Parts: sequence; C-alpha cells; structure tokens
Amino acid sequence: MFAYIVRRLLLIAPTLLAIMMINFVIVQFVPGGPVERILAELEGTAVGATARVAGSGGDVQTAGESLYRGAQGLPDGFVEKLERMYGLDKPPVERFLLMMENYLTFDFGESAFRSRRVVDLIIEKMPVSISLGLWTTIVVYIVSIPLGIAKARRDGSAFDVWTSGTIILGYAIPGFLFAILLVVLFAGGSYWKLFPLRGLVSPGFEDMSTLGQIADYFWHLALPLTALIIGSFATLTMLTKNSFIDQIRSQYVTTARAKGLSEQRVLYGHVFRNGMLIIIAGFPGAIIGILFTGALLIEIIFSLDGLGLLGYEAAIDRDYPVMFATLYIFTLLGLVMNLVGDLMYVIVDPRIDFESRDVG
Amino acid sequence: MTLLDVRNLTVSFKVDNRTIEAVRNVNFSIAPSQTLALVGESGSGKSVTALSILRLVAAGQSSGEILFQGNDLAHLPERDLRKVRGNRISMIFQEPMTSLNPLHTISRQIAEPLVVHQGMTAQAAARRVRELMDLVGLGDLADRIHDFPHTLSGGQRQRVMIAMALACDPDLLIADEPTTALDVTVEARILELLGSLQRQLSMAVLFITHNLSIVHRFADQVAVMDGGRIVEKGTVDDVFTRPQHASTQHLLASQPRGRPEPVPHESARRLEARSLKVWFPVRAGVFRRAASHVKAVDGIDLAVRGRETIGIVGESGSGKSTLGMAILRLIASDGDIRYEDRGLQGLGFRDLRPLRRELQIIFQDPFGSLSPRMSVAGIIEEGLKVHGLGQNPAGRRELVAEALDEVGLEPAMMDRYPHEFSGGQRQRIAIARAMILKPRVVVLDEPTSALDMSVQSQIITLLRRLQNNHDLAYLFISHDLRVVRAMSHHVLVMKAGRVVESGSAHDIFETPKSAYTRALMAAVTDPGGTWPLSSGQDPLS
Amino acid sequence: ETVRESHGISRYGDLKYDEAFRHFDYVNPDAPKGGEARFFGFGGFDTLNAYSLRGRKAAGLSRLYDTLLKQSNDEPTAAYGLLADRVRVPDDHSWVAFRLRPEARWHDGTPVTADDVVWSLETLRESGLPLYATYYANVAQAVVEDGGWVRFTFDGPGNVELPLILGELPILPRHWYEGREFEEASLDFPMGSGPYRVIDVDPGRSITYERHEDYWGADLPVNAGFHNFDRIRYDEYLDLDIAMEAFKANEYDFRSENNSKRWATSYSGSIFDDGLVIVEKVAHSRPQGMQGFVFNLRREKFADPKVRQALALAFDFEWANQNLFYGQYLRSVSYFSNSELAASGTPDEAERVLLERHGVGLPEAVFGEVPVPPVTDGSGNNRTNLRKAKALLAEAGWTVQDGVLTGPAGTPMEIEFLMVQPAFERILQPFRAQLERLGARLEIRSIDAAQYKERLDNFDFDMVVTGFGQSRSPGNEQRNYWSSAAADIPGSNNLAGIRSPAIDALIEELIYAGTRAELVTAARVLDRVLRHGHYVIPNWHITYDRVAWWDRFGQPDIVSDDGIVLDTWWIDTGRDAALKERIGSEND
Amino acid sequence: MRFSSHRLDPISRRRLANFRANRRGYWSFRIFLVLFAFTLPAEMIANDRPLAVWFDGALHVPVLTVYPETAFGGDFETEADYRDPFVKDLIHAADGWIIWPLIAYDYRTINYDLPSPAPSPPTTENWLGTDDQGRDVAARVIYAFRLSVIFGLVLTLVSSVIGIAAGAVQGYYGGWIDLLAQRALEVWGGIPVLYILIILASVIVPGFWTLLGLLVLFSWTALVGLVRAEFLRTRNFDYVKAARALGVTDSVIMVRHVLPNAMVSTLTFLPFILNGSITTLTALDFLGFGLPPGSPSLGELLNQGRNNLQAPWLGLTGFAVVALMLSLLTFTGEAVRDAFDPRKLPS
Ligand SMILES: Nc1ncnc2c1ncn2[C@@H]1O[C@H](COP(=O)(O)OP(=O)(O)OP(=O)(O)O)[C@@H](O)[C@H]1O
Ligand SMILES: Nc1ncnc2c1ncn2[C@@H]1O[C@H](COP(=O)(O)OP(=O)(O)OP(=O)(O)O)[C@@H](O)[C@H]1O
Ligand SMILES: [Mg+2]
Ligand SMILES: [Mg+2]
Repeated sequence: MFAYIVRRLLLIAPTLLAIMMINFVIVQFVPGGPVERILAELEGTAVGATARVAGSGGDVQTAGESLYRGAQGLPDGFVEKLERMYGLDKPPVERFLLMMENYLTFDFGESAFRSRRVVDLIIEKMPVSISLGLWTTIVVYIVSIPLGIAKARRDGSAFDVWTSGTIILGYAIPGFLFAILLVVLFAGGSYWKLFPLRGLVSPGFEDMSTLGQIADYFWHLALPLTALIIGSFATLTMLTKNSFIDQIRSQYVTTARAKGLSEQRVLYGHVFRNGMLIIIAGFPGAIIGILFTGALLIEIIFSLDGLGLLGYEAAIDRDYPVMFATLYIFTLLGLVMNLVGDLMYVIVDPRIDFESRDVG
Repeated sequence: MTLLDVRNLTVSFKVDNRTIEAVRNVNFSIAPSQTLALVGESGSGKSVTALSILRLVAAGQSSGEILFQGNDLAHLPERDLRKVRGNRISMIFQEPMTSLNPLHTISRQIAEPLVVHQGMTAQAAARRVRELMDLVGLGDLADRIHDFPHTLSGGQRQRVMIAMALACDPDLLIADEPTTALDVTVEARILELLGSLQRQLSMAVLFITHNLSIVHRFADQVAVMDGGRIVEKGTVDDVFTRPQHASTQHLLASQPRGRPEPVPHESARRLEARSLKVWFPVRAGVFRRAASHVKAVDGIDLAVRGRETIGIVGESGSGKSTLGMAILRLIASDGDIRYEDRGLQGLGFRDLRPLRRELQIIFQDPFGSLSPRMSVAGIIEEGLKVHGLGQNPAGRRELVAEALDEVGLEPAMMDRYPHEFSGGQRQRIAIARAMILKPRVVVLDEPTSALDMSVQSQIITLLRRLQNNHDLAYLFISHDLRVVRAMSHHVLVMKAGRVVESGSAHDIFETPKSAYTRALMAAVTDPGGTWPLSSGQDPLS
Repeated sequence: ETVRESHGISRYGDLKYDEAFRHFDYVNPDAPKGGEARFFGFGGFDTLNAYSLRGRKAAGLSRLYDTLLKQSNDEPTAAYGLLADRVRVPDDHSWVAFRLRPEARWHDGTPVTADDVVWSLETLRESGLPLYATYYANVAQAVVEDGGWVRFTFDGPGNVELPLILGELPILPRHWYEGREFEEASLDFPMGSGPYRVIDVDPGRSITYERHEDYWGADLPVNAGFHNFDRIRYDEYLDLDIAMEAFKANEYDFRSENNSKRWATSYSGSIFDDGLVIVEKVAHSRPQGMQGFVFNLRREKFADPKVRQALALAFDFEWANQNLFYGQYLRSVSYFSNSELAASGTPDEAERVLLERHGVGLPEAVFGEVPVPPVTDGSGNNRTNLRKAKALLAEAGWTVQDGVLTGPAGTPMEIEFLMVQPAFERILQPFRAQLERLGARLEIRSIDAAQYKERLDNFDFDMVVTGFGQSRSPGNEQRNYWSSAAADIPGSNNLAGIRSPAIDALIEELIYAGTRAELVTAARVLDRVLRHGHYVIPNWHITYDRVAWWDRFGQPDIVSDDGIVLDTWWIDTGRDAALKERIGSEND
Repeated sequence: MRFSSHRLDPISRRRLANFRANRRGYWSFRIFLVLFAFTLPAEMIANDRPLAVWFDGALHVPVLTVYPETAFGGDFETEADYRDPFVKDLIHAADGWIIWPLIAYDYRTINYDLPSPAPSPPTTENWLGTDDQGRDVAARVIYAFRLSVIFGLVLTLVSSVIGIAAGAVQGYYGGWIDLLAQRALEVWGGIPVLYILIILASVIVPGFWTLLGLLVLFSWTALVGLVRAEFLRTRNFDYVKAARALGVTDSVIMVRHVLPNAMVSTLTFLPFILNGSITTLTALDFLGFGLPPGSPSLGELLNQGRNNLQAPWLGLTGFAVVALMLSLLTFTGEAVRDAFDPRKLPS
C-alpha cells in the first residue's frame, strides 16, 4: 500500500503536466483569443459571457453615442500592444514553459482583463462557492442518506413511492427556472418580500453581532441553497436506497439482528459501511464539482460572484491566465482527491487493494 | 417448567410461483438447562425452524406460536423482541464463513452484544472479549483481535460466532451446526464449555447437528425432522436405541463405511508441491505496511497420484484451506507446484485455463463461492460452457440435472438462487459444480461438513465411484476423521502451516507418532460414548 | 488668423446660451438637494479606475471628474465651459486653447492646474483606453501657456470636431497618480474634481457616491440644477430578469428598459397600477443611426443589388413588430433615423447638386424617390412582397431549380447568418421561413463573442446584424463605416464591403462640410446613395425611452432633446414621504 | 404488450415476473414505450405538411413528397406552404380537400396568426400555447421528446457501455492497468470540452450526430469510478475465486459474476445520466454551441421558460415533460433492479 501511495503521488506530476499541455495546445486552436475579446468589448460589439443565461437583453443594438465613438477604429500598434501585454508575442512553447515554471512555484500571475492576481481572484470567490458547495453537500447528504435508508427498509411501501415521486419531481425542476421563481415569489416586489435578492451578506455585516451575522448569512443563502438543493437529492437518495437494498438481506445482517441490535444500529452500524462504498466513490468528485462548476446559473441569478462564474467567464472571455490557473489548481486538487478517495476505499473495505491479480 | 415452547410452527417460501413448506406444524419445547438436539436430513427444515424462533426468516411466511418465558415471540413487538435476541436467546449460525460482517473487526463483533445489552464500557467489553476468545480456544488470536473476518480460517470464524453468541450468557442458545468447521479437540472443548455453562447458568440449548455422536454425548432430548415435520421426538436413549420412524432409522444406519480401494501401482504422480509457502502479511499503521506475517503454509511437500486420496487433517487454523488454494494457484504462493510434470507457478492465466477443468476445488464456504445472482443451473453449467462440454443448452441442462441428482438434490431445484437452499444443499451444489467437469485433481475442503450421515455416505460413495471410474486424485481436507479414514490412502497432519506427520492412513490412524496427532485421534477414540452405536459398528475398528 | 474666444463652442459656431446664462433650460435651478438615489448596474465591476484597459468599471465613475467643457443637451453639438471658463478657436480650426478657472479644486483642496490637463491628455493617449488615442490622434502638441491657458495644436487645419472632443477630455489629478500604476485596475477610491466622491465600495456588488460638500463648481451656470442627490448608489446585478424583480421590490429607483417583451409584460402589478411606480415613455431626438442585417458584398451571391433588394423583401417587419415586439418599434428607413439628416422623398435642390457632382456610376434611380423598406399588412402573409422578390431575383438571373434558388453561375443561395446575441434568434427564424419560400436557405449560426469578433474582423461571414451608430453631427467615423479604403482594412466597420467612389466622395463632403446646412445636405445625399445600394436590410429603432421610477423624484419641466438627464432630477421630499407611507400601508 | 414468456429460460422468466411484479415500474415502462412510439413518427402527428391533399383529381401526399406551390397553381417553385390561406384557397377552388395531421405544425412552423404577441398562451389552435417565436409548443414538445430521448438513450447507452467496460477492466485487473488507465482518465477528464466545442463549431456546424459523438467522447467517464470501485471490491469475493477456479475467462467473470453487483449503482444512475444528457444539451444551448438554432429540444424549451417568466406555459410544459420522462425512467429502472435482485420475490 505504501508503495502504491508513493507511485500515485509520483504520477501526479506527469498527469498534471499532460493535462496542462493538452489544454495549452487546444487553446492554440481556439478561434478568437483575449485580444479579440477585448477589442470586441472596446468596440461595443461584445456580448457578455453570460448573455445567454442572464435574462433577455435588449432587442435594439444601436446604443448611439458610445458606439459611434468606438466606430473610429483603433490606434495603430494597439493590437501589438495588447499582444505584448498578454505575452502572445512569444512563441507558444516558450509561453508554455514559462507558465509551467511559474506554476511550479504556485505563481499564477494576473488575470488578463482584471489586473488582479489570479490567486486573489480565486480566494475572493471562495466564500460564495464554499458557502454554496458546503451547505448543499451537507444538506443533501444529511437528508439523502437517511432517506435512502428509510426507503430501502420500506421498499415498495407508500412512503417509498411518494418520496421517490417527490425527489424525482425535485430533480426534474430545472434549477435556474426554480431559482428565478423563488426570487419572484419570495424576494421580488410582486409577491412576498421575505428574502434578500442578491449577495451573500447584507451591507453593514461587519457591525452585526455574531448571531446576527450567522442569521444574516443564512437569510441570504436560503433561496440560492433551496434552488441548488432541490434537484440534488434524487441521485444520492436512490443510490443509497439501492445499495442498501442490496445489502440488507445479507447473512451478516441477519446475524446483526440476531444479536438484538436495534434497526437503526443494524442499518447504520452494519449495513452502512458495506453500502457506503459506492457513495464514497462519488465523494471527491462531488466536492470538486460543487466547488467549481455546480452553481454558475445560481450564482448569476442571485448575483453571487463565485468560482462558477469566474471559471465560466474566463473560458468564454479567453482569460487564459485565470483559466490555466484554475485548471491547474483544481486539477491538482482533483488528483489528490482521487487518491484520497481511493484510500478511502481501503479504509472502508479492508479487503480492497489495488494490486493486480496475476494469480490464476 | 418450559423455557421455550414452539407450537404449530409453519414456515413456507414462495419460489417461482410454487410454495415450499419448509417447516410444517412443528411442536417442541425445551426446559432450562436442557439440550434438545434437532437432527434430520439435509434440507429437512432444521435451520429454518431455528431461525423462526427469533423471527429471522426474511423471505418466508410463518405462523404458529413461539412461547419463550411465557411471551409469544412470534407476535412480540420488535422492541421487546430485540431485548430477547442476542441476550436471552442467542444464535450460532450454520454458515460461519458468511455470517460475520466482513467490514467489522472480530473484537467489535464479539463485543457488540455486550455493549448493546449490558451497556458495557469499551474497556470492560474488551476484557470480556479476550476472555470469551480464550474460552472458545482463540487465545492465540489475541494479537489479531482487530483483524477482519476474511483473514480467519473457517474454524476460527465459527468460534468467533460462538463467542459472540455466548457473550451475554443467554438463557437459550440456538446452535446450528456449531462445530462443523472445528477439529475434534476444539469441538470437544466447545462442547465442554457449553456443558459447563448449562450447569452454571442453567442455559438451555437447541442443538442442530448431523453428528449423532455429539447428540448422543451432549443432548437430553432429540427431535428428528423430515420434510419439514418433526417425525420423532424423545430422549436420546429412546430414540437412538428404539428408532420408530423410518427416516430416523435411516439416519442412524448411515455411516461412512469401507476403505478406499488401493492405489494401483502404475498410477503416476499427478500433482506435486515442494516447499510450498504462503505467508500473509499482517498490515499495520497508516500506510498499512506489512509488519509481520501469518505463516499459514510454511514449507509443505506433498504429492498425489492418480486414484489416490490424500487426507489433510489438522487443527483449525493450521493452514489446510490455504494449502488447498495455493496448490491450485488460487492464491499466490512460493515454492514449486507441478501438475503432471508441468510447473504451475508462473503460468499465466491463459495457459492455466485449459488446466482448470482438470484441477477443481470445493470451497470450505459453499455459500460464499456461489454467485448470488446466478441460478444454480447457471452456476453448475458454467464450467461446462467454459470448457465446451455439452453440445447445447438443453444438453447441458440435462447434465446439470444428472449432477444434481447424483448429489441427492432434486433437479427441479436448479432454477433457484443459491440463497434459497439449506446449508447442506449448497454444499452439494458446490460438489456438483466441481464434479460435473470430470476433473483429474480435486481439492475438497470440508466437502461434507454440513451433511447428515445418509447424504454423507451417498456423497462418499459418489466420490469413490468417480475416483475409480475417472482416475481422480483427491486432496481431502476434513475434520471428520471417519470420513478421512473412509476416503484417504495417505494422510497429512498439519499444524501451524507445517506438516507434523504424514504417512499411510492406516499408520496415522493406528499408530500416530506425534503427540499432536495422538491428541487429535484421542478425541475420536474417547470411549466415553462418542459413538452412538455399539463398538462393533465402529468404522474405525 | 482670426481667433474667436467665448464661454463655449459649438461645431457650427452658434451657441444657444449666451455668456450671461444662468442655467440650462432643461434644469430646475432651484432643485432641492438631498436624499439618496439608487440605480442598478449590470455585470459587476472590479475596478474604480475608469480609464485603464483592464477590469470592469464601476458604474457612475464619470461623476468624479470634471471635463474642460460640459455638453449642452438641447442643441446639436455644443459645449460650455466647466473647468475652463474661456475657449479660443482660430477660424481654420488648427488649434484650441482653454483657460482654466482658478478656483477649480481637486477634492483634496489643491488647485486643478494646466499641467494636470496636459498630463491627462498624454497619459490617456498613452496608457488609457485606446479610444483616447484615437480621439486625440490629431492633437500634435499640448502646451501650458500663461494666464492659465492650455493650448492644443492640431496636426492640420479644418478639423471642426476636435475642439469639442477635447472639451470632453476628463482631467485627472497628476499628483494623485504619482506612485500609482495608471494602467492597473484598482479598487482604491479615486480622486477627482467633480461633484461626487466615492465613499463606499463593496467590490463587484455596489458602489456609493456622495455629493462633495465643497465642490468648487457647485455654483457654475453649467452645474445649476445638477447634482441634487446627496448620495447615489449603484447595485450590481448579474441577471437582467432579477434586476427587474429588484426594481419591483424597491431595491433601486429608476430603470430604463431596452427589451420590448419585458416592457410589455413586466411593468404591471399593483405598484404600477397604484402609481407607486411611474412608467413613462419619454420621447427624445437622439439620432438612432441604422441597425440592420448586413450583406457581405464580398460574397459573390450578394454582388447584385437586385438580389439584396429581393432578399430584403422577405423580411416582414410589420409582423415581427406586432407579434414579437408588442408594436413598440419603428421601421428604420434611413441610415440617420430619428434625425434631420435622414433623406426623404425626392432630392431637393442642394442634394441634387451634390448628387450630380458625385453621382457618376450610380443608377439613374438615385435622382428619384429614395427607397423605403417594403411594408406588409403584418398578417405574416407576405405573398405580395415575395412575388416582387421573385421577379427581382429572376431579373438578376436567380431562379428556383429543384426547390433551390440558384444563381446564374449555378450556385445555390445559401446564407450563413452569424449571430452573437441570442435575442435575435426569434427575429431571424421567421425571416428564414420566408426566405425558404424563395428557395433561399438561411442558416443561423450562433457563436461566442471572441470567435464572432475574429470572423467579423476578417469579414468571414455572409450576413450579420449590426448597428451603425450616428451622432447629431456625423464625421470621421463615416469613413470607417462606408469607405472603399475601410472595406480592405481587417477590423474596420465597413462590414458590407461597400466600394463606391461616389460614397467615398460624399463622405469627404460630409466631413468637411462648413456649415450645418452643408452637413445636412451631405448626410442626406449619403443616406440616399446608401439606401439605393441595399447594403443592409433595415431593422428598427425607437424614438422614446422606456423608463420607470419609484415616485419620489422631482424633475425639471423641460425634457432635453437627449431625453432624461438624471443628474437634473431631485428627491421630492413630499413624494418620498408619501411613497414610504403607501409602501408601508401596502405591505400590511 | 405481452411478452411471450414461455420460450424464456426459467431464470429469465423469474426475472420477468419480478419486473412485472413491480407494477409501478412495469407501467412506467409501458407508458414510456407508448410515448416513445407515439413521438417516433412525429412527422405524421405534428406537421405543417398535410397527410393528404386531394387536388385536381389526384391524391397528393405532402408528408412524404415535396410538391412545389406551382403544382397547385401558385407562384413559387419551392415547396407549397399548405398553411398559407392562398394555397388553401387554390386547393379548395379546385374542389380539393386537405387532411391535416393531429397538430398542423411542425417544430419550426411559425404561427403567423397569433392572438397576442409571442409567446402567446394556450388556445384551441395551439394547445400548449406558442413559444417566444410563435411556434407551437405542443408540436415542439413532440419533436423535442423524440430528439431528447433518442439523444439521451444513445448517449447513455454508448457512454455507459464504454464507461462500465473501462471501470470493469480497471477494477478487475488492478495493478498497473488500473494505475495507468486512471491517470489516462484524469488527463482525458482535463480536456476542455468547451474549447473543443468552440473549435469544432468553427470548422463545421455542429448537428445532432456531431454533438452526440462529442459528448460520448467525454461523458463515458461518469460511470468509471463507480464501476471500478464495485469491481475492486467484488473481485475479492469467494465466488469470483470459484469462477476463476472453474477456468472461466476474465471477461465472463466480469460480466456474469462481478458486473451484476456493480449493476445496482449503474442502474440507479442511468435515468439520471439520461436526463443529464438532456441538461447538457441545454447547457450547450446556453453557450450557443448546442443544436442549430431552431432545433426542438427540451432544453431549449426550459430556457425559453426561464426567459419568459410571464409565459408560465413554457416552463411548466418543459418541466412536466422532463419530470414525466424522468419518473418513468426511474421507476422502470427500479423494476429492472428488482428483476435482477435474486432475493426479490414476486408478490
Ligand atoms: N487473508 C488472510 N490474511 C491473513 N491471515 C490469513 C488469511 N487467510 C487465512 N489466514 C490465516 O492463516 C491461517 C490458516 O488459515 P486456513 O484457512 O488455511 O486454516 P484452516 O486450516 O483451513 O482452518 P479451518 O480448519 O479452521 O478452516 C489462519 O491462522 C488464518 O487466520
Ligand atoms: N429462502 C428460501 N427460499 C426457498 N426455499 C428455502 C429458503 N430457505 C430454505 N429453503 C428450503 O427450505 C428447506 C429447509 O431448509 P433448512 O435450511 O431449514 O434445511 P436444514 O434442515 O437446515 O438443512 P441442512 O442440514 O442442509 O442445513 C430446504 O429444502 C430449503 O431448500
Ligand atoms: Mg441448516
Ligand atoms: Mg479451512
């Protein structure tokens, strides 16, 4: 096992390098780069990265004055200046080596468009993403696992049927539509104005008491979390249920019952660990997924400026420093998480190993 | 005064639109301190009866009353029933290999009833666990109490089950074949332990076994089951000396008899192992590095010829199963293995595959070795398919039916899943699966441990016949010395991964040299009435 | 050389307000000061540095800075002294000089100097947004002169627009930028000399400005009636629909709508019915230029104007307006919509002169009626126009073969319409359906902005939708729009690829027009010729602003030509109180 | 539907019985099949081309054949627009008649004659109203259901098969195969799909099959982890050892002995993967890299619902269809799971 871990750790570097390299190569072929993007913006022909998801925009395009001013073209040498600014004047290989060299020391440089250090940007967006990711994960796991277990126990009962129906309906609700509905119903001016419309905390948050801060924080999170969570129960619940059904009639469960254990103790003490493996298999991925991509639309709707938006905008706007840095960081994180996940298997089920089976 | 009174117990299963009445209208009762032995043919409903007492039959429909200390367990609310289970009534399951939670350490499993029913602290429980392990003869596992069940031998697991069942000093112990995986010494020790507990705590025992000598020695009352009914009931002496019912008579009459036919001289050496070694690493620490080793097989030489049977005996945990697996290259080992002058070590899977048909094994744990999601027909047929035997599906089904018939199972059962059988039935399925391929070397790991006498004789006859007809070589692992005697030409006595003694069956049984072997034999030849029948019928004489 | 010196300048010399003017007509000079106004911003921001290339700028930053002159909103292209009290321009427009007001002060109390002005120009040209380099490309030299004067010398005479554009130069405090990176995006509160200061920023989420108590220019005539709110806050939203909800929830006070569907469907409910929110269409006279579906003439299939005209017949604006836009739009007929520069009917005498001078190679028709886009009855049944289109196509040699419109060279009419704004899909689909009946295939391609830009720069498209913005006084940018030279410059705005000597000549006429009348004539003739070219399928425009606000404001009696100028509004305390009360009672 | 059960071997018969015994699942499956069968010939159900036209003494079948408008005496040589009153008049004038499909719109037919600006609410003409382009929602739903289901099914099946195979091989063999394949998978997973799409879109117009192919390339990894975990665990079981001892080939052991254990999780995920593929299509639409504009897809409908909150019939229809489809598939999945559960008894 020790050798295995060492091997895995050693393989992280080449894997990461390969991913970065592939991305770098692919990016070379993408039509339109940061220069085009910024030019489009300057000339007013740009459409925000989120135009397609951020509500209907205008149907008249002529903005008058500003467009008229932009219409005079760009000063000479400007494009070259931009290219220099983005380092695009150097040959790709040199750029790549430079980038990797910097990344090795965790120096991620600045965003192409924002003159902020990428690390700062990420750190700045973390509170939103972690808030969304963490609470969603917690709520979903807290609800889905017991629910799945309860459903497994009462497989086929009325309870099973209606809970299945409910969570599937929840899953079928498109989160972005639901989020808007929530806003209109509970935060907008048309119905009940119970929750704030945007952001993570109120202005003047610093001056509140700790209790007030906590309340304020969750008050803001209530709607986005609801929208995020509503669809997230289904998979985990069904998975838990089915894994449990699979285990629940095993011989060792009968043994456990014969010991006089309570049903809870049988389920959570004995079946749980046997049924959990699969759920653990999805765990590291879930964390990364929720942190990184899960919440773009929700972030937009609730004007929460999180990593989902950052990553998406970076990709669409060709903000390569941000893109590569986030890729690097999250890939590294992902690779480590994968290893952790694999080790979890062994902890959960000591019979598991990763050796090859070369005996007959 | 009765402790347990079972009235009109009926249990039925639905399989494939048919209803199987596994237990029909069973009545019996047990008084404190008393031992009731439940005997009967394999598949007669003993285990189902036992399970029904604690309402542990998952799939079946049951009716009837089960009065325990005046309460009807059949209708007790779950909550109250839980206080009985594992505390007042505890149970040793028939198949120890599959009955333990694979992901809990053995100490935790033994301690659990203590924590649940007696509210013991962790330390107190740990102390008691060690005590219990000593009691059941697992003292040498003291440093492995945090091991998981899969690292234990069959007999060791069985003793873990026993320790678990005895943990709370129950009023009634239901012991379903509790000693099948134990060597005679340990068996004697366990029975003694049970006896003393009965005396001290007036514990009653419902003892299910096919080992009539144990019944004779240990039980007060005996009930004989056949086809789900209790056909005869009475004191041991009465029933054994004056059996009324035909099936009782049949049971009593069946004994493994005879001796194997001598091995022909021209018979060539078929399988040979030289200084075979299997060391299991004992892992510890965060990185789970191998800290030390369990030397399960520690340099064993062995050779078997065509038509020859080598009996392998030895105390539980001595490495017999491991040896059997290693010699067929199912687990990695060091040393040389030759099959008809071909070295097996180092052969890739591809090269090994054609040989597989000729090298078969019957696992000690039949339940675990049957794919749970395949029908019995599918399981038995698989070997045929792999090795291209039997022309078409219909032809193969025919062969499967034949094989089932030969091991005493109804061919109609072949479309059931493994879990829908009794322990003995599963064991026979495993035998059928191996033998249907007409292999040339077979490792039989406790092939008859779950079989009653009559089926046992049937199987032994079958094995002998196949051996003679098809020139088979057997490695026969068993604790049941009579069966070993009846089957083997040659015997290997193992202890702690080494051979302590080997020689012709006659020599080993008649003039054992080492103290260890003598101790093993002593339990058998104990004159204290081990055998239910008069000494004239003692097959060992 | 004669030099004119005055308190303001206009492109054509005449000023509406004389030297003694006390305030602009469209303000209330007695507007009460106080209160907070809340607006919304879209998309978040990450910099307060309004002039660097990097970062998304916060809304409202221009309130921090004064310019040399301040635009008047009710005359075409005129501006009056703000930081400068006097302007000098020679007749040949070869330079301009401004005299700074000695009382002008930065927020830290130090005076605004001529040196700051020169520095601002240089810095903005060098490191600011590229538009400054373009704007001020023709300024050869900027020098500080005695008496607080700054003089900008141009690289040649005749550039009438440049003095005005210099008047728009934001003046930045040089001393404040010392030790600061000008190009960096930054969240430091910037300093200016203007009426407001930043007092609070929640990065990306909101920014609050406060009226500067000691604003040096508070009493200037150009500022009279302006800057009445004590505080102005912008809250940022990332989603436009949510921003609408926020408005209804009284999260901010004022919005101007640019989406017809939302205008028609979202502005209803009790707050609107009860008059808590006032919804109004405010007419304006800002030129709307031309938005249209542009043909890329570099593609062989669009070379024939008849073909282009025929394809335009397939676009049923009336139906779209009724069924997609709730009838809110007007068809754009001209390249100078909503202004006096638009041509109509037959050319008048002056236009005819110009036409004759430059009309060589143009069809005879340009001397006749100027074309207007086809009209339908809006029923969606466009058969009459399609018949005409069919005939036109046949004239041009395009006929339907095996159901496919095929050109003289045997090429099928397959058009790829590049689209970057998703909102246009619904407008293009009916157009596609109509074209199909002519046998033409329109394929709508939706791509992302960077890629779109790249393909546009290389003119690699068949058709796109774009807007050609126009001001009251068009000028240099027309070259970029329509000139033959621009047609060959990658990245230019001559998307259609117009190459016409006549148009080139008319553009020069326009740029060098000496008087307003000349300019108007030149523009009209240009409009005429362009429309005869059928380079675009004209879209639509709107001549009023769709606005709504919570009823707490007072506003001047006169709306300027440019529409609402929010800086002239004020909080009406009476209304504000009444509003609060009504909201309170409504919530019970 | 009746399954002929007598030719099946007994164990399959038993599975079938188990499947049927889960009445919810069984019915879900049947309803799903009916819906799918109903939408398969969508062109016959919702189309702006009539099923039959009688004109000038001859039968015309516009759903199958293209007739130019001139064939009916009209102006254009392109295909006749039968919804055009002018064309209708021409046909009626010749004593002809027209038989329309159930819904006289296909997914891109624009209803020019809207009662109110698009999106317009349900009427007897447009049962589910129109979308914001004046197209009939009912017709679009039918086409979208077909497209989404086929897309989803193909994507799910292909990517599951690949994913399961990959996970199985890694988990079963372990060792270097596992180690390296896992790394390869990580690298594969790091490929920026969005950029690949952008590049692809710059070269060709992405259509149904290109998108499908591309998504298959990147979506098969979803199940690998799960299946691998199950295989890592199950390969240690005694019955796997027993099968090896029988000489069963690795592939058969994987399929027959180990896979059924991994199937629980796989089966649970399938409906969600299928739905996920529909969501992916939506997401691509958001980015503008989805199906060509105008294509009927459930994602597009949901997106319209989001952009037209004032027109609840859009969002509701989209939601209802997705919910229905997902429920049917999930319940069917449960029944399939039951069918393969040896301990499940048909009750
Ligand atoms: N996977 C394993 N890891 C560690 N130790 C093991 C493992 N398998 C078996 N052992 C140990 O090896 C020894 C030999 O086990 P084996 O199963 O061969 O015994 P056995 O002779 O068959 O006993 P029994 O008669 O009880 O079945 C035992 O002490 C057992 O605990
Ligand atoms: N879950 C089940 N489904 C269907 N039939 C079952 C099931 N469990 C047991 N049976 C049948 O019930 C009968 C009685 O089984 P039981 O396990 O009680 O036998 P047993 O007397 O304990 O036999 P053995 O000595 O072989 O263990 C057998 O014929 C068996 O096939
Ligand atoms: Mg039994
Ligand atoms: Mg053993």
